[in-house]
Amino acid sequence: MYERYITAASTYAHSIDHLFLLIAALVGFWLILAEVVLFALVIKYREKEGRPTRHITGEEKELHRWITIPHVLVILCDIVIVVPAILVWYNIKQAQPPAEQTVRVYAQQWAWSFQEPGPDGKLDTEDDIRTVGELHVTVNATYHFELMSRDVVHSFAIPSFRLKQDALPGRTITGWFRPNRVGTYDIQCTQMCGLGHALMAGRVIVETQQDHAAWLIRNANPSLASLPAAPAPVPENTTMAEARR
Amino acid sequence: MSEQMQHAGHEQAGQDHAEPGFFLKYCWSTDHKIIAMQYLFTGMLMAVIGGFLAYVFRMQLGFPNHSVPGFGLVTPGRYNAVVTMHGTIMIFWVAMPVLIAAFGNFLIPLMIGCDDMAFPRINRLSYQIFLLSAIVLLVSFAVKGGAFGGAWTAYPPLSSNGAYNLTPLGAVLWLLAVALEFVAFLLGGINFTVTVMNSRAPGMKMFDIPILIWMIVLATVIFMASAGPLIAGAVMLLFDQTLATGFYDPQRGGDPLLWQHLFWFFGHPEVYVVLLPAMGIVAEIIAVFARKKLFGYKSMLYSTWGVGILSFVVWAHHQFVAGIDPRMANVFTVTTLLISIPVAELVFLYIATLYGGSIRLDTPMLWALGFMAEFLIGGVTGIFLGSSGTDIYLHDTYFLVAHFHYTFVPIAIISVFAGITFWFPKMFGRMMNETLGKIHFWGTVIPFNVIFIPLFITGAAGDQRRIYSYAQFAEQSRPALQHLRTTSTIALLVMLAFQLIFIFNFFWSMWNGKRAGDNPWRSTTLEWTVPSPPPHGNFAELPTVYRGPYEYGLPGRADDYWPQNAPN
Amino acid sequence: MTNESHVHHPNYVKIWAVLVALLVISVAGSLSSMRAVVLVAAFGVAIVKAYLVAKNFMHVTVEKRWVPYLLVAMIAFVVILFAGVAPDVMRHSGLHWSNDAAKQAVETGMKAATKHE
Amino acid sequence: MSATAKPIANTRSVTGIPTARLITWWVIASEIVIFGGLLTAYIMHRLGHPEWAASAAHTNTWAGAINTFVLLTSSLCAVLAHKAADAQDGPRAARLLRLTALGGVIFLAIKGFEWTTDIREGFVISSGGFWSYYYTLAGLHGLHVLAGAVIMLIVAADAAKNRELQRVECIGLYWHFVDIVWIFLFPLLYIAR
Repeated sequence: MYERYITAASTYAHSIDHLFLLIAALVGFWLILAEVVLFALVIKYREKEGRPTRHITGEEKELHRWITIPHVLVILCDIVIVVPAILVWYNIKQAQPPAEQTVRVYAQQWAWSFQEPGPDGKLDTEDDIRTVGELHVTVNATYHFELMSRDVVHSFAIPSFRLKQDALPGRTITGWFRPNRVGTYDIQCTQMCGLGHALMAGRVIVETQQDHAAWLIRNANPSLASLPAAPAPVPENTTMAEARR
Repeated sequence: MSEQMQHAGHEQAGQDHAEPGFFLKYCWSTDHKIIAMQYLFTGMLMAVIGGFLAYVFRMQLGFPNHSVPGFGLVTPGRYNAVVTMHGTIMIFWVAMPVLIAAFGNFLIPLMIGCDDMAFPRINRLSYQIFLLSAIVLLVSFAVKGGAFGGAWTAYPPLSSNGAYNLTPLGAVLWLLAVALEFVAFLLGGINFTVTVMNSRAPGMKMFDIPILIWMIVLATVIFMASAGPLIAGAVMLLFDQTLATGFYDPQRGGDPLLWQHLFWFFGHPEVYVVLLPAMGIVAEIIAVFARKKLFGYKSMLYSTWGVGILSFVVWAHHQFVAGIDPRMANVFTVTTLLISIPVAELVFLYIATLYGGSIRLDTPMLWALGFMAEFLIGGVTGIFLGSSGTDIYLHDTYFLVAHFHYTFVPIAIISVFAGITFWFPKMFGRMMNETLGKIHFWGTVIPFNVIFIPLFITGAAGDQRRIYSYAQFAEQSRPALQHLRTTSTIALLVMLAFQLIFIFNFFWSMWNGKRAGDNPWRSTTLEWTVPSPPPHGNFAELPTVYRGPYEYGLPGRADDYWPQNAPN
Repeated sequence: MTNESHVHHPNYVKIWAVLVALLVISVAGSLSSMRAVVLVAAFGVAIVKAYLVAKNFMHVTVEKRWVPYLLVAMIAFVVILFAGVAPDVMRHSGLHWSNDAAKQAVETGMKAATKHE
Repeated sequence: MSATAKPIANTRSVTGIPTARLITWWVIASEIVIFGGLLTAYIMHRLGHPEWAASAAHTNTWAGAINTFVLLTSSLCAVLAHKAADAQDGPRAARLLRLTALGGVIFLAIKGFEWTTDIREGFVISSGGFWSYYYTLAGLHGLHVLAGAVIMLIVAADAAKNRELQRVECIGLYWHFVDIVWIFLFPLLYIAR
């Protein structure tokens, strides 16, 4: 149901969607029940000539049962929700599967820049590829990202991956994702970061292994480039405007 | 602030017995009813401004990049300022003053049977500081750089550094206004608490206090206990802005997360600060119009206490993905879902009160029932966001926006209309027009749902909040989503248009409504035993209380209600 | 307003003398080179002093029971705040995050301090 | 200033505590969370940043100790004023309150001397994390001392004419609270290193 509205392109997207549906079913049941009872009581007990109201304190045992029983059921539902909620959280934010690739994500007013390992597969070597606004990843590979901010609080969100993590200045926060569908997806900033907040868009491009390898070769080192017009690696602190030039 | 408090307590308490002039009577009065009106009208004026801001940004979202009639083109900077101010105004300058200060001031002395607040001049000072805070906030629209646009949460370093937010003056004024507003409500709230604790009519024991008064007092106590750390945090933020300290600057030994914690340690209890008075208003109204004793008054009270205490241990659910340690999120998920236990109890008790009643659907009752029906939606959608797993995706999307509007609109709009239509006869001595009232009710509640149900969908589809245009985001600029946004905007226009009916009804009825008499709703509580509007000093003879506040439909009595002050 | 005294007035000068003696202890303790002695003399004594002032000068113990409960509840809220915030702010690293800026500040600060000595 | 001009609400006492003292307790409760929030922030940073000890070593422990003594002594005067007020001796209570206020003034004078020295040595509020908290905490506390002293003088003026003697105890309660805050600030800012 959820996928009608937004693609699911990472391995944990479905676990979040399923949790959403579970909660929707449980709270939907209670919501409808409560609304039905509310409206039914309003209709049933509309003012009628000659019908006196009942004097009830609410402390009568046989009546208070009608509060206590649903209340216990609500608590049961709470437990049914909280356990999977924590499990989903645990699998996404706490347990991290071993990384096949690591990328670095820098947030700044108002652009995303990325540092990806070149063909050697290692970060902080000469052939690292630095890009602005575009993150290229391989499908079906587990990625770790190291998230940093250069100025204010930003939030790194890829809706199709169901991924969201704030970037705080001064901190490095690590997370992971494993894309499982080829395509191009939005990267949003979801934390108010100033004037250009709405312009702080990026794209994540999920490619097949071959495409990604070709992209790596094209961009890793200008001298190895097969195309003469391949863009030079973007220095770390280039702004979006400069990078586009 | 304690200085002002003690100082005010020291001035002469004498009341002029000669007829005072307009200024002294309406602007410098210590009468709790006048101060209540000052809060009410200031709050309503701020609501008009907040509503206009909502109109501006919804127009931009519904019809992107068209000039908004009455405002002009919405640039990104203006958009940020408008959403920031909408949030700040609606919570701090509409919900708080109207729900707590206006209803609290008007009703506390009347409902507990005394002549005024325990400290009338502190009360006056509270309003004056509040008015000053509102003026400071509005002035910030006019300063160089414009009003603050860093969201009502004001996360540093964006809020602390003018080079980042580009509104160096606006940010300082915003913070000053909020701080002043807190001082005003601390003064007023402590006064409320002391009055209810110490000045009740003889015979009014703990469980004879109307539930609304309980809830207002609990709300002010929660406010007082939670606002302290944020006041300290605001001083630190102010120094970061003006004295170049580095409390929240990571480059200089500070920590931006500290502000987030201090803010939400206040921010979450704040939800209950405004929720409790709203629920109290609704409880009073359903008891009167269902002619029923509240179902389980004591359970209601204990649940309210439970909500109040639990509200202090859930705050970090606003920060699940904000960079807190992920293990802490589990603790806060559990506490968050715990809060559903007392809240569910409260809702069940409210619904159960209708059972066996004799329900009259006058306008106040419609609003009260509307509150219950709509607030349920707001309550259950909170579960999606309180569960850490789904919050990863839904955090800061329009799903969240729709959720909290389904709580805050019932709180700050629907229950306020319920309260105004219910106590209008007591405030002004005349009845409001029922037909216009019902038209206004349906014209508000139906569009309200049409505004926010589409936003649940756009949020689930990934619309993040505080974005002036989705043009940069391929997934979000699909026409299907834009249709939903436009629908929402049109519904807002309809809803705003229907508010004109209320404004007309309000002022027309003030002078031309049917005369109300002392007790038009045949209610039991003490405020209905005095003339409408109540004279200075309220009670000709101070009442004595003989029983609890909700004695309706007692078998064997001629009347179906038994006032609290009737000896037999 | 009742002018009847609700408290019995003890010998306040004696209590003041005890407080001053405690102050001398905490200052003397601060001259010690042992960290534990300094901290106990400082904070242990501070708690005792605060208790003496609250009990004897503010008469908290003879006030209605709920007053001390109220004050303790406020302190409890502050403790809750501390417990909720400390894992993020007091510590500089945790599960999948690290406060690099703070770590660096500590490192350079400590280096400068040792150089200074 | 006759008692009848007060609203009846002010003269009732359902809890058994007079309204004036009741509101004082609530004010103190609200101050606990304000100072508590600031102290929480400071303590957390202080424990996380051992390098702040170097800055803390610059503070003048003796000035802090003398100030503690001054506040303790002024607290003694305040409570003796309360005793005098209970004995219906307004003029004596007023004298003692003025002495208490004098203690507050001496406290602020020493504080002023101390801050002047700090600033001369180049340690201002923006000189680093420790100094920011040092000035903010002591400044907020100093503001309370100033406010307390001003109110104290106003209460004393009334008490001298045997009026509103119940206020003597209330301002005393507030003053003792300010004293307790300083009792904790002293080791936190001056001793711990």
